[in-house]
Amino acid sequence: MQEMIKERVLTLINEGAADRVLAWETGEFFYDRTPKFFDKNNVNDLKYDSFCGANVTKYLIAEMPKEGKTIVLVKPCDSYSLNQLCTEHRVNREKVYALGVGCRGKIDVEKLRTMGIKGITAITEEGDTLTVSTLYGEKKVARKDALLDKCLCCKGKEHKGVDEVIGDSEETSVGDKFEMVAKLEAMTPDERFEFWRGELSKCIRCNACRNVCPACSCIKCVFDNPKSGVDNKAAADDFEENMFHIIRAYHVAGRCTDCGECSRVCPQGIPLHLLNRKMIKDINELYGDYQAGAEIGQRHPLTDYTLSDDEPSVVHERGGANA
Amino acid sequence: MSLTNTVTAEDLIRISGVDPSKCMQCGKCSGACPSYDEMEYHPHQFVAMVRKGQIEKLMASDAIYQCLSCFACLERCPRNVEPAKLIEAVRVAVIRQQGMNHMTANDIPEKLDEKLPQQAIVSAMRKYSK
Amino acid sequence: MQRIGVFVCWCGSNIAATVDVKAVAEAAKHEPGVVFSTDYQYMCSENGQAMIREAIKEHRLTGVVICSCSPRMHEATFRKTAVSAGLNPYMVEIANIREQCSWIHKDMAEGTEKAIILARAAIAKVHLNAPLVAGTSPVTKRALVIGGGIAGIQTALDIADAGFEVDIVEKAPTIGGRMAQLDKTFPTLDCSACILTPKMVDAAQHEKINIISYAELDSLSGFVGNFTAKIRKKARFIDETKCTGCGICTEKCPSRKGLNDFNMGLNTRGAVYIPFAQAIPNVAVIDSAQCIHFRTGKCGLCEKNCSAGAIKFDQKDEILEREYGAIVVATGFKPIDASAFNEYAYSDSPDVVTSLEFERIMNAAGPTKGKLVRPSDGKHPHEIVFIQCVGSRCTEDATKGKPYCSKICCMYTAKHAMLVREKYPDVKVHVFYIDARTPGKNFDEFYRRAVEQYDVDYIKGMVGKVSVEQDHLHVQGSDLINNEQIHINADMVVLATAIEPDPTARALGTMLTASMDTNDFFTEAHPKLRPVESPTAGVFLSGVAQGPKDIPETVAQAGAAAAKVIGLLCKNELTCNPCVAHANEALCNGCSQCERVCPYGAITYEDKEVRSPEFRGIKRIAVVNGAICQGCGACTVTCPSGAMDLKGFSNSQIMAEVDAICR
Amino acid sequence: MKKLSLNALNRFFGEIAEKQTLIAPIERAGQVDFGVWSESETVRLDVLKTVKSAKGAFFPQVEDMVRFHMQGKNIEINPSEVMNEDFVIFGVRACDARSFDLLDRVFLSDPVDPFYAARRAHGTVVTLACNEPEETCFCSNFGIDAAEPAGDVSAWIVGEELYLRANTEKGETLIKDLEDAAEDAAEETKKAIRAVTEQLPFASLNLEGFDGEHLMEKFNDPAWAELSRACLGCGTCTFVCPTCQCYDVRDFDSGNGIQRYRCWDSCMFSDFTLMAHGTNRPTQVERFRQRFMHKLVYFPSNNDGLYSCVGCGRCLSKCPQGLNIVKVIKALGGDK
Amino acid sequence: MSVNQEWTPNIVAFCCNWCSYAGADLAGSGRMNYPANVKIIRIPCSCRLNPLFVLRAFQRGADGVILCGCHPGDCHYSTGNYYARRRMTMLFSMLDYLGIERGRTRVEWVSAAEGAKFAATMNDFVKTITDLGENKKLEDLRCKK
Repeated sequence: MQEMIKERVLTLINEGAADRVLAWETGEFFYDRTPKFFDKNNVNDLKYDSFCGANVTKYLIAEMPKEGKTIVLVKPCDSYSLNQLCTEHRVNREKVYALGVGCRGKIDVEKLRTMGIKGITAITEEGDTLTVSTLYGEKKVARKDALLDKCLCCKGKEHKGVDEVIGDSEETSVGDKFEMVAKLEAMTPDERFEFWRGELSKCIRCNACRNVCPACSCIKCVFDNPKSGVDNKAAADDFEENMFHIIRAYHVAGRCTDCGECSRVCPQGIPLHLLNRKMIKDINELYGDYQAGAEIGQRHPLTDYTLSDDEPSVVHERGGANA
Repeated sequence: MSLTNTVTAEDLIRISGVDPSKCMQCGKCSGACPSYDEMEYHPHQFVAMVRKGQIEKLMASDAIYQCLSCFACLERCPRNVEPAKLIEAVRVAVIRQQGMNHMTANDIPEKLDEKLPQQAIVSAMRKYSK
Repeated sequence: MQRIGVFVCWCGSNIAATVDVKAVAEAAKHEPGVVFSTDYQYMCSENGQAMIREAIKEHRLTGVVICSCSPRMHEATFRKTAVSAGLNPYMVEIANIREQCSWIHKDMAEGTEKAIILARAAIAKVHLNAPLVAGTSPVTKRALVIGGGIAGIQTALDIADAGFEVDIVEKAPTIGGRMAQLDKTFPTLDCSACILTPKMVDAAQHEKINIISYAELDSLSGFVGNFTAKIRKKARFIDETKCTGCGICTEKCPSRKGLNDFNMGLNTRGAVYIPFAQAIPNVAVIDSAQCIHFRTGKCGLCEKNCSAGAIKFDQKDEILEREYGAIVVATGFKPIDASAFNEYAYSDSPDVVTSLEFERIMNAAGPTKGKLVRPSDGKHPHEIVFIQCVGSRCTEDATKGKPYCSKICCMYTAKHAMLVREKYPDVKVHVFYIDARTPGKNFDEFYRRAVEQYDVDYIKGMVGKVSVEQDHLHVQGSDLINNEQIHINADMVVLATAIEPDPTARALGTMLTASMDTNDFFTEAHPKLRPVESPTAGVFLSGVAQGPKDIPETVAQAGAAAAKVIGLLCKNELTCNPCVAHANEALCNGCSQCERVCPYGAITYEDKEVRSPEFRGIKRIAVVNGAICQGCGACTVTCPSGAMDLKGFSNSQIMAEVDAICR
Repeated sequence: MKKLSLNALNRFFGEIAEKQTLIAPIERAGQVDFGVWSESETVRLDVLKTVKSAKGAFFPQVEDMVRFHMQGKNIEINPSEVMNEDFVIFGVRACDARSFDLLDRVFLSDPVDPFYAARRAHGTVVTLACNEPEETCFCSNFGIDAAEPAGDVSAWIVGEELYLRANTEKGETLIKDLEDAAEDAAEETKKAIRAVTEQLPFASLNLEGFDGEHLMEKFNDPAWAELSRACLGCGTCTFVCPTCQCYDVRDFDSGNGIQRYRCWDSCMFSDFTLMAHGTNRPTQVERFRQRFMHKLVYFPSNNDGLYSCVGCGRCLSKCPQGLNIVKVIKALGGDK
Repeated sequence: MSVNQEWTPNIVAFCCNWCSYAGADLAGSGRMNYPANVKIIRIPCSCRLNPLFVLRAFQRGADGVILCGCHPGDCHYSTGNYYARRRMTMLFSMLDYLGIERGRTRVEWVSAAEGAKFAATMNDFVKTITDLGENKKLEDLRCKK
C-alpha cells in the first residue's frame, strides 16, 4: 500500500493538483513514526504501515497561510478530525487534498512494553500474529492485543468526506466503546472519585494531550493565558489536576471526534479518552446520536438546543442507586 | 357514634391529600352532585367546613354516607380541589375512630341485590371495609 | 489601582435595622483600593447623591460602590450621579444589601457579615471595571403595528398624529378585530360599530398610516431603532387598487359553504367575500380553499361580473421588506374552545353558545339580523342561562382552561342579560356566577341595574351539568346562598368563555425575541412601572396581547404604547447598551461557535492581520456588532479560548466576585 | 559488600521506613514512578524506567517557597521551610544517578538553592544496576556504566539476592546491619549488563562537534527547522527528563494571601520565559533548538564538557511524535 | 467567614438579571427568609455562566453552586437558558462522573414573579448542602490556609 500511496502522491504533485504531502516518516526505531511534510523530492521517504497511529490532521492548521494545496493522508478515524477542523474554519478544505489510506488498526509499542517485552528490535506481521524480536529473544503476540486503544473502538472502515481512498480498511473495534464509561457510571461516587484521583494524580501537566488534540486548536489556551485566571504550568494541587481535565473535556465536548490521540500520547497512561467519551455518551443519550466530524458544517450539540431538553437535574436522576 | 379523639382539619388534609385552600367556592361540585338533595352538607360545604375546622359536624352527618363516591365533583372542579376525596377522608376518620370494619368481603354475597348497581357495592366496600 | 469610594445606605431603617451600616463602611475601608468609605440615611436622596459627587471630586475616586437597594432599583440613579461628578457611569457597582440581605435576614450579626461580603464582591468587581462608552445607532422613523384591532388602530392613530409613519399589519382581510364583532359595549350600551368604524376610517384615511391587511410578519431582524421586517402579504386574488368594494362578486359567488368567521361560524358566506359591510379596506378576498375556480379550474363568475376587472386568480403571496424603528404588538385575543368542557354540552347542542356567538346573534348585522332566536330551530327562547367563568380561573388542566380571570366576562354577561331583558321582557334570564367582579367606573352600577332594574336572576354558584333534552336544555347547578341544587329547563345556554392570546402570538414572540408568560401573554418590561413595553428594546405592547382588558383599558394602553413609540422615534439616534460582547483578536480562533449561539446575529467574521506573541499573520476573527449585541453572554461561554468576553460582566469580574464571596 | 534476599526486601524497606521516608519505584494506576513507600504499595524493581525520572526527589515538580498574607494594609511574609528530615531513595538507575551530579552543578553552584541543597543533604541514594537495558538506552555515550551505578549505595540483583555496596558514609550507615557478602558477587551480572549495553542500537553515537567551538555553526544549522516541524510543543520530554531543571516561579492568590511556589517549566512551551514584550523564541523551531543546544552545547561549554543528557532514553519512548535527542545528535553530530 | 463558628455551607448563587435576580429581589420585598450563606452574583443571563466560574467557586471554598435563570421559553434573550441548560447538564454530568457529590450543583428556573419560589429553592438548597457537608472533593487547600 505504501508504494501505491507514494506513486499516487507523486502523480498528484506532478499533475499540479497539490504541492506537498503530509504523512509520516520513520524515526530512530523501526516502530516510531514522525509526522512530516514531503515534497516530490523526498516523497520516497514517506512511510505508511502499522505504526502510523498518529493523527496528523492538526498539522494542517499551520499550513493554511502557505500557498498551494496539501495532500494529507488520513486513516478512516483521522477523516473525522479533518472534517471537524474544516467545520471550525481552522482548515480550509479547498487547500487540502484528503487522501484516505486503508487501515487495519495500528500497533502500540507501549502496550508490548507493558506486557513485559523489553529491548524490542523488530516486529514482523503475519496475519493476526506479531513476531517481536528483542535483545532478549523472540516473542509472539496476537495482533489485536497489541493494537492502540483507539483502534479497539474504531469508528469503522469508512473514510468520511475524503477525495480519494487507497487501500482497504478493516474495522477493529471490540465490543461496546462505552463499556468502560458505563462501568465507571455504575460505581459509587466515592469509587469514581478514587478512580479518577488515582489516574489524574499521575498527570505531569506536560500538555501532550492538549497539544496533540485536533479539537484543542486554540491559538492560546486558557491554561496558558495569565489573564484567564486559571493558567498554570503544573497542577499545584489536586484541584488543579481535576480542573485542567474537566475544562479540557468540557471545551472539546461536542467537538471531540473520539480520535483517541490524548490517551495515545499521555506519557503517564491516563485514560483521558474516558472523559471525552463520557461527554459523547451523554450527548448521544440526551440529545440524540451525534458524531463530531461526520461531515463538514455540523452544528454541535452544545451550540444547539431543543425546547424539550432534559433539565440538568437529569444528571442526578440517572444512575439511580448510586445517587 | 362516640368521638373519642379529636380529628383536625390537618388530619383530613393529610389523609385525603386535598388542599381545601385552593377552593374558590364556585359551587360547581355541588352543581354536579347527584346526591345533592339527600345530603345535609354539600360537596362545596365539605371543603369550606374542613377549611374552617368544623370537622365534628361533618363526622356526625349522614351526608358522608349519602355521597356516592361518583367523583363527579372531582371531575368538574376547575381547581383540582377534589371534594370526593375529602368526604372519603371524613368517612375514614369516622371509621378509624370506630376501630373496626363494618363489612368484610364475605358479607357481600348475602347483601347482593339484583337492583343494586355494582358501583354501589364498590362504594359500600370503600365506605365500610376500612 | 483604582481609587474606590464605598457608600453604605441605611435606607432609613430598611437596611440599618438588620445591618450595622457603620460596620460595613468600616470593613470596606480595609479593602485594597478603598480610599473613602461612609454611610448615610438615604443615599438616593439629593443630599446622599451630593455626598457621592463631593467624594468623587475630593478623593479623586475612579470607582464607586454603593451598598444599597437592588441595582434594578437605583443603579441608573447612581450612574447619573457619577456622570454629574465627571465619572464614567460604568465605574459604579451596587452591592444589593437590602432586597438580598437586610430584608431577608433577621439577625444583625448575620446580616452585617453578609453585607460586608457583598460589599467586598462589589469592590472586587469595580477594581476590574473599565469606563464604557455607549455607542449610538440611528433610528428609522417608522413604526410597525402588528394587529389591526382597536388596540392597533388607536396606537397607529396616535403615532401617526405625532407625524410618524405607521404600518399596520393585519392578518385578517380587514382591520377592526374583535371589537368589530361586538354588538353593544358596557357600561354605556352604545353600539360598538358606531364608535369603532369612524376610527377605522380615520386610520384608512390618515396619510401617515399604511394598512397592510391580509398579511403576516414573516421574519424580523435588527434591533431597536433598526428593525427590518419581512411581511408576507397573502394573495387575496383581488387587485386592491381596482376593487371598489361594490360586493357584486360576493353575491354572484355560487359557493356558499364557507363558514362566516366574522359571525363566529353561525352562518355561511361565499368563497369571495367582504367580511362585513364597513370592512377596511373595503375590498373582497377569495378563499382559495373554497373557491370553485381554484378547485376545478372552472366557474370564474366573479371575474366575469367584476366591472372593475379586479379579480386576479394568478395573484401570489408577496413579501414586503420594510424598515422600522419600533414595533407594537397588538395581536389581541380569541375565546378559548368551549368544547373542552363536556359538562356544558357545547358540542352537543347548537343552543349552547359562547358569549361572542351570542354577541353576533344579538347584532343587527349578525346571522339572525339581531333577532334573538334559538340557533337549533329558530324559535324564540323563553329561558336563558348564562354561565360565567367557563375556563377562567381554572387550574385544573392547562389544555382546557386558564388560571387567570378573563376580566371582561362579568361585565359583558351583565350586558347580555340586560339587553335580553330589555328587548324581550318575557325571557327569563339566570346568571350563574362565582364572583361578580365589577371594579371600574360605573361598572358595579351597571351590574346592579341588571339585578335590580332588569330582574336578572343572579345565582351564586356554578353549573355542574347541562344535558340536552328533547326541546330544551336541562341545567343543573348549585345555589350556594340558598343552599340548594337548582334545576332549570332552559332554551339557551350562553357560556362566558375565557379569552386567550391569539394563537399567532407565540410564534411572533419568538420572532421578536419578546418574552411571554406561561399563558402566552406578552410580558411587560416591568409589571408596574413599564407596563406597555416589552423587555426587548423597541417592542411595545398594546391591548389584550399583554393581558385581559376591556375596551377603555385597551385604548388607554394603546395610547400609552404610542407615546412610548413616539418618544423613541423622536430621537435621531439611540444610545446602545455598552455592556456588549467583544472578541480579543489575539485569542480568537475564528471557529464560528459563537456565531451559532448568538440569538441576534450580531457576530460576523473577517480575515484580519493580527500580531500577537502566538500568531502573526492574517486570520479569521469574530467581530461583534455592538449595536446589535444585547449582552447576553452566550458567546462568551461557548468560546474555548476565552477570546469572547462581555463588557461589564467580564470573566475576570465575575471570577473576582466569586473569589470575594468565597474568601 | 552486603547482601539481602529479595524476599526480605520488604522487611528491609519497613526498617528504613520506620526511621525515615523511603522513596521507591512503585506502581500506581498502572504506571511506575518514584513515590513514598508504604507496606501497601507495590515496588517494581523489574521496571527499568520510571515514567518520570528520579529528579523529583530533590527537585519536585511543585515546591512552595513563600507565603504572603495581607493583614489590613500590611503584608506578612512567611518563607516555606526547607526539607529537614532524612529520606532514602531506592532503586535509582545509573543514568538518573548521574543526573543528580548535573543538577548539583546547577543548584549547588553559587547562589546555592536552599530547597535543593536541603533535600540533597537529607537524602540517601540507593542505586540499582540495569539488568536488562532497553533499546532506547544510550547512557554509555556519556561515560555512564549501567553495571556500576553511583549513589550512596550501589545495588545489583543477582538471581534471588540483592547485593549492596556502600559508597559513602551515609550509605554505610544505611546498610550496616545487613549480612556481609563477597566483594565480587555481582561481577558476572556486571559483565552480562555490559555485553548487552555494547549491542544497543545507540551504543556509540558520534557527538563530535557538540562543544563551545562549534556553537554558532550548530545554532545556525538549517536542520533545526525540519527537525522541529513535528514537535507539538508539549512538555513531555522535559518533564520525563532527568536533567531538565528549568522552573517557573508563580504566585497563587488564594484570596487570603499569596502562595509563591515554583514548578517545572518547559522550554518547549510557547509561554516559556514569556515577558511583557513577548518571547524571544517565537516559534517552535527556536524552542526546540534551545532544548537540545542547551543539553549538547551550552551546558558542556559551561561545565567542563559534561553533556546535560544521561542517555536514559525516556524522551525516545515518550515523545508522542517520535522526536528525541538521538535524532538530533544524528542529524547534527559527527555523522551528519 | 468566621472560623470559630461551627461549619455552615457557603453557597454561590448565579442569578440572571431579568428573572431570577428580580425574583430574589421580590423574595426580599416579601421579607421571605433564606439563610445568609447564600450570596448572589448577578449575571446578564444564565447562558453567561461559564463552567469555569462554577469550578472557581468550588476551588475557593464554596460548598454549593446554584444557577437560577428564566424559565425555558421566557429568556430575555430568547434562547440563553436553553444553551445554559445543555451546558450545565454536561458540566454536572462531568462532575458526577469524577465522583463529586450530586446535589452540590443545581439549576432552578425562577421567574421575576417567583419570589416565594426563590426563597424556597434557597432554603432547600442550603439544606441539601448542609446535609452533604463540606466540599472536600473539589476544594483547593491553598485557599483554606
